[in-house]
Amino acid sequence: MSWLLGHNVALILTIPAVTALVLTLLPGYRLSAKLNVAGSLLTFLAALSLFAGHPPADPFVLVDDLNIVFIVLNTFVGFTTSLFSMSYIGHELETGRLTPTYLRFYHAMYQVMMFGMNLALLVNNIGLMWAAIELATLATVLMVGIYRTHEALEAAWKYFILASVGIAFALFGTILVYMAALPVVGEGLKAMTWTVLLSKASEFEPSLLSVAFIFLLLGYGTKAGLVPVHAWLPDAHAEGPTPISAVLSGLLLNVALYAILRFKMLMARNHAAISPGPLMIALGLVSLLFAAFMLYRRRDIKRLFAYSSIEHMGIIVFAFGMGGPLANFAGLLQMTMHSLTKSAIFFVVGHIAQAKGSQKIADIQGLTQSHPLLGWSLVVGVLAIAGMPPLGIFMSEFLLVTTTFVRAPLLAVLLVLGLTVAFGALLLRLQSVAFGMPQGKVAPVRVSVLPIFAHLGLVAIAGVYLSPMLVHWFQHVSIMLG
Amino acid sequence: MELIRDLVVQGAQMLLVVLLAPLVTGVVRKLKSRLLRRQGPSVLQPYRDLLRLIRKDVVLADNASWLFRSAPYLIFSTTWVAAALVPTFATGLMFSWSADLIAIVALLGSARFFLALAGMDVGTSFGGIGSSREMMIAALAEPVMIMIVFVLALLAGSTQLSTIAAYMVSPAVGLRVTLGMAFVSLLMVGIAETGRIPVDNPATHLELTMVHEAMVLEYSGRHLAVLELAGSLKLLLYLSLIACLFLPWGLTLPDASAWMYGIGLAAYIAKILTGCGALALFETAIAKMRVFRIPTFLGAALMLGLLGTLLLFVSRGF
Amino acid sequence: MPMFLLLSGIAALLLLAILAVVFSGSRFATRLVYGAGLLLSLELLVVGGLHLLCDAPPLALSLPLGLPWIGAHFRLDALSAFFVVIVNLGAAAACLYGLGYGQHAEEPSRVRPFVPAFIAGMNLVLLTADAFTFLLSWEFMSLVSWALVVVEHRDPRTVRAGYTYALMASLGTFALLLAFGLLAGPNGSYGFAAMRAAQVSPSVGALVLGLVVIGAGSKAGLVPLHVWLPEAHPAAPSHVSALMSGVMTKVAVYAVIRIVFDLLGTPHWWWGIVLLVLGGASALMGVLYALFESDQKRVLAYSSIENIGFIFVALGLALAFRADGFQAAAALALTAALFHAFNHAILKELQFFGAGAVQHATGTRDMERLGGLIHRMPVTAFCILIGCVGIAALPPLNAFASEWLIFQAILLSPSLPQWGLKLLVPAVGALLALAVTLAAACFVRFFGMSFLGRPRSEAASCAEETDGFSLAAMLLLAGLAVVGGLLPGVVIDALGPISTSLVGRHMPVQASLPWLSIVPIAASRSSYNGLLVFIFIAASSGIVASAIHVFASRRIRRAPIWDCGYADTNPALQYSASSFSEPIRRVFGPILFLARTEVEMPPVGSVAPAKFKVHLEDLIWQRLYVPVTGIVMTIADRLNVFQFLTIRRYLSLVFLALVSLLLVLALWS
Amino acid sequence: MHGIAFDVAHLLAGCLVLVSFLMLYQDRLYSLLNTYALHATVLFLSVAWQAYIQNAPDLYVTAGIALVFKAIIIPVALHRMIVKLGIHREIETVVGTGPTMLAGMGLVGLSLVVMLHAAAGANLMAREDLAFALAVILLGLLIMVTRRNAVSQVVGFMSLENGLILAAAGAKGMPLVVEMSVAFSILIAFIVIGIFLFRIRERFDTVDLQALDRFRGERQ
Repeated sequence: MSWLLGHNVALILTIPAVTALVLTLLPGYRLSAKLNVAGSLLTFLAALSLFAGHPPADPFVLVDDLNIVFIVLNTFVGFTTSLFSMSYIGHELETGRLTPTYLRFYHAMYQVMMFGMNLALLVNNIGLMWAAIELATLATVLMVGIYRTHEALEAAWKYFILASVGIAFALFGTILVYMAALPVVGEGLKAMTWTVLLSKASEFEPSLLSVAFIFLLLGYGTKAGLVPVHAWLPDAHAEGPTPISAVLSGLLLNVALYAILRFKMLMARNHAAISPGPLMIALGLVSLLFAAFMLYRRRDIKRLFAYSSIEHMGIIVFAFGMGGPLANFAGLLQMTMHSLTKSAIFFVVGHIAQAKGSQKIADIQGLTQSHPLLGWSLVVGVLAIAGMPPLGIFMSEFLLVTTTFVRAPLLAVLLVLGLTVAFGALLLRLQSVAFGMPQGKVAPVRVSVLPIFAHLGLVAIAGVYLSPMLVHWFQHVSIMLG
Repeated sequence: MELIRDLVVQGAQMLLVVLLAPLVTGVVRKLKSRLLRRQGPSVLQPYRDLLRLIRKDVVLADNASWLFRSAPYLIFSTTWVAAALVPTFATGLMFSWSADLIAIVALLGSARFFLALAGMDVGTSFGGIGSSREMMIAALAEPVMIMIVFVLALLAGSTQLSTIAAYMVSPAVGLRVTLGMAFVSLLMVGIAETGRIPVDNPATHLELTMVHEAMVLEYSGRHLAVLELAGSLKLLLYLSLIACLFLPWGLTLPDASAWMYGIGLAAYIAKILTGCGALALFETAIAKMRVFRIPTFLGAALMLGLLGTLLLFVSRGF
Repeated sequence: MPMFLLLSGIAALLLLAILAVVFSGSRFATRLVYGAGLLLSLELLVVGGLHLLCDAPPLALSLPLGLPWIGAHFRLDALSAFFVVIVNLGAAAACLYGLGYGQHAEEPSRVRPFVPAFIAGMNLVLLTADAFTFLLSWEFMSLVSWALVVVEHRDPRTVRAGYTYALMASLGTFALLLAFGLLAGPNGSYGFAAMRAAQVSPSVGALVLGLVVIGAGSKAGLVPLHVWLPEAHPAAPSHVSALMSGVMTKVAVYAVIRIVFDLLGTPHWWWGIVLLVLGGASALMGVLYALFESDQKRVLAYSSIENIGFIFVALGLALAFRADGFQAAAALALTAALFHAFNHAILKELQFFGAGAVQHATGTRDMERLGGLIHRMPVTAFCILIGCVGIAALPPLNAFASEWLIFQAILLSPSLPQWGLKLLVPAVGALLALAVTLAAACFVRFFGMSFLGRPRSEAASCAEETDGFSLAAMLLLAGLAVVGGLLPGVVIDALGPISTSLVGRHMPVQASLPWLSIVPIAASRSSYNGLLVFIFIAASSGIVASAIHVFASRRIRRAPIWDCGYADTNPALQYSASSFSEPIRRVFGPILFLARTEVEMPPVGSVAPAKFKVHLEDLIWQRLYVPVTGIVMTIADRLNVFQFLTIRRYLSLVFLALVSLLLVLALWS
Repeated sequence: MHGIAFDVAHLLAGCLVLVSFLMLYQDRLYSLLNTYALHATVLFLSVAWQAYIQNAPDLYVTAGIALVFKAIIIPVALHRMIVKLGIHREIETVVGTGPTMLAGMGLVGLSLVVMLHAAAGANLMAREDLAFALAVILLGLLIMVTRRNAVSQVVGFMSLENGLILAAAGAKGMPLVVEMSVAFSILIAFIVIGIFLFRIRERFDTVDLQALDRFRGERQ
């Protein structure tokens, strides 16, 4: 037990890496799907053990209240998505959209991606964090293009080009942070170690930090899908395999956000530097409003929810931009709930698309009649994502709107405008999909119920009851974020 | 002792209005005829009509429902209760506190409600026309009544008829513009509500513009008798109301001696007869309006009432 | 203990909702859900009623749910208890009705789980005592009712109604959210107790009032936020329509009272104007819409708007009186509002039940296709008649008593010192008077077209009386309407603690008055006695009827319709619903509804039928909602090009973003 | 020593910006590739000089990569590719050369303002380097947004990355991590681009992104 606690960080990183290695060698796709699940489960368990105890920060690894939430969430959604992808990919193989060779590649890449994300969350070095996020991004680029249809390739290409530019920006920002730290901290590894940077941040050259933050915000913001650097996101979500859409929305966006938050904390310590709040508020609001209006003209159901992810990233970035204990708490909660809800929605949507043989909204109607389980799950999921009670996002939006309205009424009005417009669009589509005369194929499909219910159940519970432990964590992190 | 006197007064009033009602109709008819240089029927003719109707069989349409048969009694009794609560010759009626002026207006509303329903029961086009027009007229007339109530209540500080009447006799009233407005609009409403020319013509039966007669077209025998009596009662009620509110002189106040009651009664009958005369004169002098002029007519009354109320709010001096 | 009973009752209702899903396939599901629902709402009714009648001190309870550092607070005071009574009275009646109606309703498995959840949601709103739990329950209630609206989801109109509803509900919730945000202040003190203690500045208070009017007013159906109501309420199954129209609108009224009277502190005099104007407009517009509508349930829904208007006028008066320190008058107005809310709940439920029975019996809600149902469905017809008389505010039924109180409150307005109020209140009074009489016309038309005359369709002529449970529910409510009208003093006395706690005074105690009269201020000023009026009417009609039957002919001959000798055999020649309202349409239509008529006369000698069409437009929908929708859609269209750019252009966006941020930085430093 | 070191570094960094301008000016693929090779060579010199003056031998590796990989292998490979695709004669600019050059001047000005102000307190040499690196990055981005052809966009991206390496090399004592990741990124970027170009070859007749754009999302 104590061994486990001593090495849990190492386990979180090595399990995906080793699994990825094994999966590249393993031929049978059934076995590899199971191995994928097993690897993800073990990672999740190891991540859970972080609650019991974790090593102190060293130059390479850091586990604090901020990232422990991210890690556990990350590995949990990773695990449920692997469960979902087991049944989903099986169906794709049956319909011939994928070949076994590609499947082997798929599973290996899945674990590589998980490795990249876990690494990004755990490292205590901004350079390594950058590298890990890029690893995860590149892995998802490959997964997005896996169907090799025109649309999928185009989406992957777009993703790749835009992500590369984001990579470059983020790296330049990282270099600038190093340059800012150099005179204070001294050369070498120390000037990239997060904990050291944080403790000395107030002495850094403020204007250099400001430039750095702009690059980091745009660079990592590209990953997080902030408007106007969002363009890859809708297509990548729509054209890739649905488990990847779930992971993109549920996890990768969070990891990018995590990076932004880390640097925001740095900025907050240096009062002479440009204040990150207004920038984040502006980007968040633009994302929210833009995505909200974009939702109206969507014809592809996955692209619809991809835009909804942009919208939510906007809300979250807005919340962190507002700052203060309530808004930060709201942001963290919103992020967690969005991950769970959006991935659940993608699970459902994946099954729907398989059942109907189409992702077009016009081809899907009367789901609550033809596929009650999927239909009602979608209803719950969409209501949850639209911030309806008693589901989790309601609580965060409640806190965010109320606290914003007192502090900056105009911003709150814009926020509410965005939320209402988005709700209008989501509901419009939800009603046409869930209600009406069933159309097209009505044959039942095998549904992996567990991941969907697990996510929606957690979201529903969180809407009325948050465990004190979680609250304590969130509050502590809120204070850290300033 | 007091209780017995009050009961007697109340009972006398109830009987009085019922007995007097056909006479009022008869007098108006007679006066109109004379004004038109006709001989006209006797003033007692309405009594004879009623008796004849009562003796006749009822001819019911095949599809008439229980509502059709019970409506006349309901209409009559609500009108009667309303009439019984309006001070005629004496204020301080025993049960006057059980309904104030607003409630009296509403009681008349109930009567009209059932009358309109009865008009629609058999499912004829005439009945529908009548009900529809009646409700339109009522919809515009009743707010005027409420406005008049406002004016009076604001002046007298009460919606109780007895209190208002007592106030109107008192020297505190004086001549007021608002009261004049209220008086004129009450006259207009009364004409509309009782179905007199120029709003409706009580004498016609097959004219396209008829309202009240269209609704009772299917009634016969004793049902018709009750309805006719209710109609007369309503006319009397409005006359009494006008008399009680705007010509309150001679009203017997509570705790008066017996001969005072006699004076009150005589004054009341004189007032009613004057009213009949004025009505007959007016009806002879004026022509019937087209139905769609009625909203304008009543709109003017409403404006007068509202203006009166607003003037009162602005200044108690008017 | 009562708190525990209430909360456990609500929890049991939620559990029942889950059970309804589990047993959705079972034959006994309907019995189970509505039977258990009936018992549970009765339990809640009894607990709430006892608390109200015993004038018990407020009870509070908090649970470690909801917002973590605040917790979920619940509080039962007189106001909550009164609305708990309204809600659960309505819920019990609806469950009783559902026992019968649910057996033959469409899509029962889509209805059953949501009905108990809906009841639970409404109850929760009344009991919560912090902003988060309140809004949670509020939106939960909206959401569940949305699910009930879209039950018959194969009809595109239903789905559209659901959409409009959910959107307006969400808008309303956001407005309330903002209002609570202001009340809670920067420190996030979301508990009602803290809000009560905090004093807000007048400007903030005004903003809160505006937001509450939008938030709760949209739920209540206040003009101009009413557009969803006539679509959504009729779309749901009838017992749910009854709950929505009769009860849920009252929950919205509760929200207004709770926030404006309880949490907001000292009012400013002109706040009353807002409520008065909106209330007056709702009363008139609602009833006019109802008059021109031929769908039974839509007529009823519009009539709800009218009655909500009455309630808001009374609330506005109460607010104005309270601001100017006339506590007795404020107590009168507030009591009138509450009493009217209670009466309207009963009557509207009753009528929706009747409409449901008619719809089930004939398959239509269109009055132009009904008629003569009084013969086929006598009991239903009788109950609906009572409902119609009641809702038209005719004595001696209950709604007359409450509207009478409202007029009495209006008559007290000259004492108000402000000119704005002095001039406005009588005008609003005139509006109300107009609305009352138009309501009478509307319900003459409603009852006459559906139940009287000759059947206008095959279905109407073969209708059957509805089932026993439905009849029992209707008779129960009709009885309550009569009792409430005869003994208004009982209800008024029960409302005493509420007005004491909210405006500092209560109306004079009525129970001790002789003959059970009600006296709002003083006996010399005004009094009304429903019981006595009823006895007089009953006695005098009895006397007349028996006198005539004794002294005159009792014979009855049946004959064909006379109709002045022009006996038409075709029922289509009867007066229709739209021709009934034509005179009134002529008066109000051109101004308020942009009414246009189109007459298409065939040429002389042609046998083609002449055609007559009436176009009515909802002015508010056309002038307010259509443009807003248009703007949103235009923006959506314009922005949509961003989905179809080339990669180069996307890169240009990135580039521009970077350059502009760097420029900002350059300028900032 | 310090004066000369600074002057040479400054000169080389300035040269890199100049070559970026040259790339911006090229409207033919061939000449663009050639100029890119020059760009990489200047980068090599710059990084090598940094390695020399900072006394950081690991930077020589970076310099070597720049020379061998970027200045020789990639241009040659791309040469072949465009010959194969038959697009080597294509002339393609979106905006006219004049406005593009003007925009480029503006960008250099912007980066100087931002950086010289920003790094007022930092090491002078690093400050100059950073300003030039930022200019190279912005110019690279400008190349990307003013070209239609996929190959020239890739070239633009690579020049952008050169700017990054210039900045990284200028950062004194930046740990090995950076070099590793730089190499890593170049490698991955190139491989993936290769794969993509290959796949795109497989599916499409041209690497012009406009052809790809036809399959964009929802337009049917």
